[in-house]
Amino acid sequence: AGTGGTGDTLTIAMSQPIDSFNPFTAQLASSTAVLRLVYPTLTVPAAEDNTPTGELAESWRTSDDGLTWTFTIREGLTWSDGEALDAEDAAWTFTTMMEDPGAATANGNFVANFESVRAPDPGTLVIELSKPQATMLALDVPIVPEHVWSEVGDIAAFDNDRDLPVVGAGPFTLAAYEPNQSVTLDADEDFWRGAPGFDHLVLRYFTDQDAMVEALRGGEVSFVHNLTPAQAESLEGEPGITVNAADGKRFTGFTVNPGARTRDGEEFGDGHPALRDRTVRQAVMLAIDKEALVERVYGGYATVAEGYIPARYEDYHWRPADGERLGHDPERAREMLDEAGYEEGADGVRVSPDGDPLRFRMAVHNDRPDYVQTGRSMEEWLAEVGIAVEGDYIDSGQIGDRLNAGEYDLIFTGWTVNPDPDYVLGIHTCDALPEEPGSMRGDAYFCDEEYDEYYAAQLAEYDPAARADIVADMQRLLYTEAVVNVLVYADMLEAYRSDQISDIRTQPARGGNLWAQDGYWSWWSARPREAETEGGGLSPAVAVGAVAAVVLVGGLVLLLVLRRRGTEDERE
Amino acid sequence: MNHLETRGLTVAYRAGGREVPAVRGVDLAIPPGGTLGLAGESGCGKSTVALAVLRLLPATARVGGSVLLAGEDVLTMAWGRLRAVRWAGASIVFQGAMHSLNAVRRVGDQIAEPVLLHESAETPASAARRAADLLERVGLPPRTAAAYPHELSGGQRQRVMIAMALACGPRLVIADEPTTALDVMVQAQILRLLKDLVARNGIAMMMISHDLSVLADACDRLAVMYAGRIVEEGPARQVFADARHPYAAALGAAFPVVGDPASRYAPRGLAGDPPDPAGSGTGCSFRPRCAVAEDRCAYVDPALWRAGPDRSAACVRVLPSEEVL
Amino acid sequence: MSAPSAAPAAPDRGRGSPRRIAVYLAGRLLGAAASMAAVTVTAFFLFRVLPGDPVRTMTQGRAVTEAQLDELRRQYGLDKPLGEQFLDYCSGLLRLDLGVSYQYRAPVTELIAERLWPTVLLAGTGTLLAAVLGLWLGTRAAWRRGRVVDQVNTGLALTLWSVPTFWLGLLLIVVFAGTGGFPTGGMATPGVRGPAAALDVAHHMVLPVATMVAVVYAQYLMIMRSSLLTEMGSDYLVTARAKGLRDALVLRRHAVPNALLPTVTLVFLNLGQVVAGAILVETVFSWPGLGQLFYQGLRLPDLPLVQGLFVFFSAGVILMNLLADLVYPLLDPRVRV
Amino acid sequence: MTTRTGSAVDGPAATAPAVLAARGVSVRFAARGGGGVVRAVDDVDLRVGPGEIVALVGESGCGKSTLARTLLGLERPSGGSVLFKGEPLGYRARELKAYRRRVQLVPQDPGGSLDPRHSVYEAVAEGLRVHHGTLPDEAVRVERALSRAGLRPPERFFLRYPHELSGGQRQRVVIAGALVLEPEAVVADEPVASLDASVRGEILALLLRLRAELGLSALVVTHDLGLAWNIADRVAVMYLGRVVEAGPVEEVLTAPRHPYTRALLSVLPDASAATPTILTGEPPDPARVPPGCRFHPRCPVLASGAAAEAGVAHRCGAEDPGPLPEAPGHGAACHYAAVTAERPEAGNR
Amino acid sequence: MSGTPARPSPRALARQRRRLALSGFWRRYRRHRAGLLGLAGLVLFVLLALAAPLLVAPGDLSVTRAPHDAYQPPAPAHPLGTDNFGRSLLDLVVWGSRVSLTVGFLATLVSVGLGTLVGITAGHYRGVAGAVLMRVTDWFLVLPTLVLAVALATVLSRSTLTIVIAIGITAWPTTARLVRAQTLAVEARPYIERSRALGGGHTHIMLRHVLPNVLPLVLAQTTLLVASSIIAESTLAFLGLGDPGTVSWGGTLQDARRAGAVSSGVWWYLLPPGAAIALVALSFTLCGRAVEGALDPRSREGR
Ligand SMILES: Nc1ncnc2c1ncn2[C@@H]1O[C@H](COP(=O)(O)OP(=O)(O)OP(=O)(O)O)[C@@H](O)[C@H]1O
Ligand SMILES: Nc1ncnc2c1ncn2[C@@H]1O[C@H](COP(=O)(O)OP(=O)(O)OP(=O)(O)O)[C@@H](O)[C@H]1O
Ligand SMILES: [Mg+2]
Ligand SMILES: [Mg+2]
Ligand code: NI
Repeated sequence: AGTGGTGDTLTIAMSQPIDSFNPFTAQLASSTAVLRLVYPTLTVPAAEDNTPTGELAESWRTSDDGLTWTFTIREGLTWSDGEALDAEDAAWTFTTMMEDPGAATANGNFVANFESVRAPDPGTLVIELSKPQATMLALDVPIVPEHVWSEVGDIAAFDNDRDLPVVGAGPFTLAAYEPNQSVTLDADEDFWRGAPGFDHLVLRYFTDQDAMVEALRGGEVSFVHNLTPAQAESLEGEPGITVNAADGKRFTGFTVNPGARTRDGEEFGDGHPALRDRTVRQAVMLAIDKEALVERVYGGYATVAEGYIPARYEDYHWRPADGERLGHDPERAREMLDEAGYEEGADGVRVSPDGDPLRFRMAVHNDRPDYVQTGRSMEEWLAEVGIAVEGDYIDSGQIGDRLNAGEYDLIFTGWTVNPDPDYVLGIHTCDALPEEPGSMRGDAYFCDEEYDEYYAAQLAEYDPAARADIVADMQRLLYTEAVVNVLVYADMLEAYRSDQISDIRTQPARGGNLWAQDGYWSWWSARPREAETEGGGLSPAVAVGAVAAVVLVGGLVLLLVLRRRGTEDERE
Repeated sequence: MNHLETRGLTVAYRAGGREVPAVRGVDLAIPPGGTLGLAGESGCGKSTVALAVLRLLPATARVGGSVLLAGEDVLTMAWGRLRAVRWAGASIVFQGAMHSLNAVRRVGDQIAEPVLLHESAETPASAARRAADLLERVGLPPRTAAAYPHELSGGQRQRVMIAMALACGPRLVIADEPTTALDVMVQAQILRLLKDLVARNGIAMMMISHDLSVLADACDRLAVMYAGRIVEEGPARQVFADARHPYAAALGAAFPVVGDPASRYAPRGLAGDPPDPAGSGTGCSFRPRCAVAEDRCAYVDPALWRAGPDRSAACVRVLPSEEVL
Repeated sequence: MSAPSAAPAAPDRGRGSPRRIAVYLAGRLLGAAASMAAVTVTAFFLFRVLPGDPVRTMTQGRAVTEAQLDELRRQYGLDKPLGEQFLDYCSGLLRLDLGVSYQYRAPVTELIAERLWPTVLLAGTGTLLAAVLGLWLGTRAAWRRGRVVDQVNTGLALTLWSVPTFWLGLLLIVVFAGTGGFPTGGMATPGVRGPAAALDVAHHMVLPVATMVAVVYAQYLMIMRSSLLTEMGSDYLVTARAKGLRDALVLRRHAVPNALLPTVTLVFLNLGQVVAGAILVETVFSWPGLGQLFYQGLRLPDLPLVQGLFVFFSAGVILMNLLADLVYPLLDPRVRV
Repeated sequence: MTTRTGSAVDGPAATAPAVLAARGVSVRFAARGGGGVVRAVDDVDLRVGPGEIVALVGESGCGKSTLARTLLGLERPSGGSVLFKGEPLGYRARELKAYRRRVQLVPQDPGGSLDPRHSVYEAVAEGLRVHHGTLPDEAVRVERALSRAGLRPPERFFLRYPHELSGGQRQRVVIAGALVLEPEAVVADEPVASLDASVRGEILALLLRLRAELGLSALVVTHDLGLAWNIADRVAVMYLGRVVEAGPVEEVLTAPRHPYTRALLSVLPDASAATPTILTGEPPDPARVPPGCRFHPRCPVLASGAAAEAGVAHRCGAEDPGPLPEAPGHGAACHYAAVTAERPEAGNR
Repeated sequence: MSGTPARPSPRALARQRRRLALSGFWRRYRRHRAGLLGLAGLVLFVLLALAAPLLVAPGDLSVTRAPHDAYQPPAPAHPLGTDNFGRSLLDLVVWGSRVSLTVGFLATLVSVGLGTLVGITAGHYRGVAGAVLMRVTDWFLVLPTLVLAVALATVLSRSTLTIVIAIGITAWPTTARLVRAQTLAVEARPYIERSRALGGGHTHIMLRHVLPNVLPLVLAQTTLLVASSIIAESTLAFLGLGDPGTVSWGGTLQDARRAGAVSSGVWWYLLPPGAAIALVALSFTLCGRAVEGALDPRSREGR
């Protein structure tokens, strides 16, 4: 064993704790990232371009109606304890999720449409669907060993961190766990795709962002993620450190309350009536300077967002044509509003033809600095076109409350988009409207028949190119309606010690990220760089000894000095 | 040789940037076995004199003159020698026994402490035995040694203080208002005890009080202080019964004799305020309150003059007028 | 007539009768129990008024179905009426069950137990060092009141006292961590075992403990200083000096024991608060203790976790108060029962 | 023998109704530290006639202050009643307030009895403001009270604070504060105990003068027999919550009947005293009142065998001589004194 | 006997007395050198806060049209450097003093007011009422301050007022305790009994005697509390419970930390707000101690 990134051990920093190693229940991204290294999935998005490639499944077939999927399972795989890994395990895993609500906690949405899952023979897995599901090749469901997990009584209460090493079948095995401190993984030399480059992988949990970066500088860890723009910039020039600014998987934006209503059309909430007017919504978008956001808020580490799907997913990404673009143009925004009859009042705030002043309440998550800063910028920009916006910087719980109650005008939002965009598209269908006020699946009360038709079409379309066209149309619709507005795709900022790591693979190859990949590529591919010199830096023991000695000597000297002075002083 | 002799003792406190003269030239002498009472109203400098004897004054005090303990000058003594003289040469019984005893240590330990400190031959066990002996001598059962001060009554605490003062067999004991806070009956007990101990052991004693009648009862000689000075000194009975200085006389008359028709419905006191220690002015410091002041009192600041056999007083009236000018 | 032979009331040697001790103890325990009950009620209702749907927050930003949410609600008992929830909570508390954390999906009691030791280690070491340092420096400052030692001491202490804890921690990281050879966070280097592990932990503790001590010791210093200054004018010290004791002895044997009384109770009272105060230090230094847990709980917010920790921290303070009540009579004979 | 000089009121006011009286007053406290009761005052009868000065003497802790406080309604008696001009004292807030306009307290410690944050003017005017609000002639009244109390010229003291005054001056301010309401009686608790010997006489003379000028009745609490001799008409000696001897000053102090009074007189540090009778032991504890005569454990008469000679020794330990009734003459609650009363005064003095 | 013609009215007397007391207080205060230093710092910061609108142009704090480039180290145009928007840190610190001082003062006002009221009442009424009040205080005292403040700040909606309430509510029991102890000490003094014997009722005693005598303590406590309230404000902001919509020192620190300034070499983002907090807190603490010292009867001249 070793510390830092020396030799055969790779230490990486994580900024989240582990909630559980139970793949059925683990929710936090850090846990998922670890579990991806430990448990296999049926398919995995390729490192190069996110296209689904086989993992457990070597190949797959779909029935014509798209409702029956047959996966052929790779042969000769074993679990880390030597037991055979076959279709039974996969079937057991899916079936458990379908039958035990506790096991559906984390990934239940993937099996929501499953009719049945069978393993007619060890090499074949058959999944029957109740309706077509586009995500069948992106089932992010770790497969667990049946022989171990069938022994577990209550899956919901099982944390999978007692019996180490954990039985898995990924490139690494979970070897040790110090709660709230570190996770140690050992490489599986016999991993079917080839042994990982490092023998050990240690994930250390840091609560403080700055401490984490300092740890990278000091060589305590070899990789950090979740950097701030300032940190990325300052690390950029440092020797031996490589900064990886990956294209974001996430969009940041806000939605406008177009009038909250239920699926049955019952209206509720107190959204500003003027926001039902598309002109106003578009004017809002015209007032915002996304380029400035990228520069000021993200320090340049972001991309201006227009389409709903991040640029990183080239297939689905969409960009408006010049004519339909709603770029930064406050002049045009003012004109549009003037034309539509929103006259400027005495206090510089426009008043709608109905007599409502354009004063909007904007709900912003207070725990996200970029949201807060964006919000404050928007307040100022919108004021310039005569729209008063009052930012409510509140915590996510309250944001949820306001959203559910429909008591907001603008509300911030952001989603991490999976390689398959189905989910994020689905939340804007009319189906996503609440059954009754107070509970909400999406983040906007958007409902458009045309959109819903597109949605159904793309779900049934198994041809990627054709599907991408439909998705583009959906995005155009969202863009012009300006109810769901995206602002930027923030880069994912990571840095690693290139003097310790060589050959690390991003996903996708261009503009890709290392942390939280959909797969295990980065850590599996990382190879130690042959170090020129070992050591350097004091070992902790020596350091402590030295400090103790210094303190001791200093204290003694001080004591003697004071003593001497003391006896002199005693002569009152 | 006198056990204690002060020559021109002066003490000034620095307070608020000013110097406040608290003691202004005090000469005292106590022969072996002698008892001297020091009287005077509150703030006239009695305690300051007592503290000066063992050089216990706070750092803000400036001391002048000399204090001879068995011929040795305390004020110029080496630090180590001074510590040796303290308690072994002269000990003090302080006014408030509750506060003069350490509240968190057992009484016996506190009595034994100076014994262990000053007598290298003593072991903790023998010192504890001695503490028990001492307690018996002051009329307390030896088991009192295990008590904490707060468990004892005022009179008992004062006895503990006395036992402690006797611990190292000093030649001089200074009792600074040993009975002020005590009840009449307990006061009588303590005074009796002190008188007995002094007489039996041949110790010299200086007793301080503002109650002239108490001192007259307990001491051979009396010195009356006023505003930092001794204004009258002489044999106790004489000073009490027939004071030559008007202040001493007033002090004596303040305590009526029960049964004496002269004082029935006729309390006697002294008009005016106690002197301000800082403001001096010229002339006799008692003049503002003196009922028999004369013109010359305004400019003559009288020293102690002979006022009869073996006594002296600091009042111009004790001298024939021509001698003054 | 006979010599005055006083018959002092038998000096109450120390403790007093077992019955009175029992009554005293029972009184204190009852008081502590009452406080605990009050804290329990507060904790429950305070956190129930938190805005937001906990289940929503838990699953924020992830793909979930309504059924999944309902399942979560059921799991956490959030579907029951408030009264029933309160009863559940109270009965749980009696069984030392503080509920299940939303984000860790583990019993809060277990999480606390897991994190207790690091916090105790950190806060304990910090308090101990701060107390020793503060008391020692406070004694010096008081003894040399107004001199350079005093002025430097008090000045430094007050300055450090005025500095926000987390800010100081961050500064220490900037200055000493990484380049300075001290770890920036965490409690141990993974993989270090055996005797080296203790040293390793000590190495990790240097900066957090330094931060803690720097901010806290001033309080002890000031208390000790003023407490000693009040004692300074006391007559019993004059007595001690009159006995011929060296000044150092007067200080050590007489002044300090008396001045220590209020200080020691204060140390105890503070100890309760210090554990909660570790939140900042633990957050800055990634120390895997209760404070950090609390911080994590807050960010979600993880209701059962925050609530459980609130109860736990309060219980800590109550316990320390109780200890202070029990220790004081041992130290000060004047208040012995 | 009875030479009364300077008394403004003729005759010992025995026949007139008492201004202030205690009838069978008992005050009990819960003992500190739990368990038992402290019988601080135990069945006491006492009266102060118009224009009369009564001294209440006794050693520390015998209940003098408690009795004084009870007379002012600051403490509620657990038995008996306080009478003002023959009327029992009511304890409702309004009744007490009205009562306290007419009877005033001069507290023990003049330093502590003045609020350090109130100027002399405010301290004196406080009573007026409590009872009458701010009167237009407040300043005049304050001035008058101050000059009566001997602080002249009064304006010079208006703005002074207690810490700027000498002890004697403070005591005068307190007295002025009581006088400003023109009370009918004052209760002075140790009015000179904390004062310098030289100032003491002046304050006592002031009390006498006020009695002469205003016809005040006064109860003076003290442990100092000399004070009683100095100013009082009658004296009551208290021991352990009881009045054990009472009567005209001349009689009680020159011919004491109770052995306790005798002992007290004998220990006066009076140069001419014969062998003092020093009572042994500590002051008695009101939480543990001995049975029989409460003085018997310390009684020198019993110890010397004189009581046995008189044949009352057995009664001393067993039979409570009972409270001294409220009577104008000289009485003592002592079995021995009762037996020997007829005989000529023996021994002492 | 009352012949003096020009007699000052009681009101004039009271005024005169107050002036005298104040000048006396100031004389004693002046003797504490550290206290003068603290006072100077305090005055400086208060003036700064008051003058902030004059010193900082409204546009200077704009996030969209900030006057400078982002993350500039100190330079003449921006003596303390700039933040990520390009706003001058000096402007932020100057402007932030408004919120920080307001929170400090208001929170102190809340806690001192509440604490004094409860303390005096609990100390004066010995019966059941006092006991109950004291129980409540004790119970509040038991709650870990920081945790309670955090919980309150979480529960209440996020705003400056919330912070004021959270700090105020957690700090009052200490004051109440202190005031009660002092009240008990004052009530034991003979002048209270004298006042009762003069016929003074509860209100009279509490207002005329107890309150004036506990006020000095309250004053000293106030200054000390302001210091801790300001620190508490920054702590809450650090824990992410501040109001991100306003510029305060704690908020700026939190922004700096969120931006990763510590590890990015942007020390000027972190240093000024923290130093400002420390300086103000120190100023108040020094003042508080000097006030304490000046009010300490032992340091009074005269008898
Ligand atoms: N430490 C001090 N600093 C300044 N002045 C002091 C100090 N100690 C005493 N004094 C002053 O010195 C004078 C004499 O004080 P001292 O204690 O000797 O008087 P005393 O005669 O013992 O009075 P008492 O009878 O009240 O004990 C007083 O005016 C007092 O105020
Ligand atoms: N509030 C109280 N609770 C319990 N005991 C009390 C209380 N007040 C007084 N006592 C007790 O009652 C007894 C009489 O007290 P009191 O103050 O009346 O005595 P005193 O004669 O005035 O004494 P002194 O001369 O010392 O002033 C004492 O033993 C005292 O301890
Ligand atoms: Mg003295
Ligand atoms: Mg009394
Ligand atoms: Ni290894």
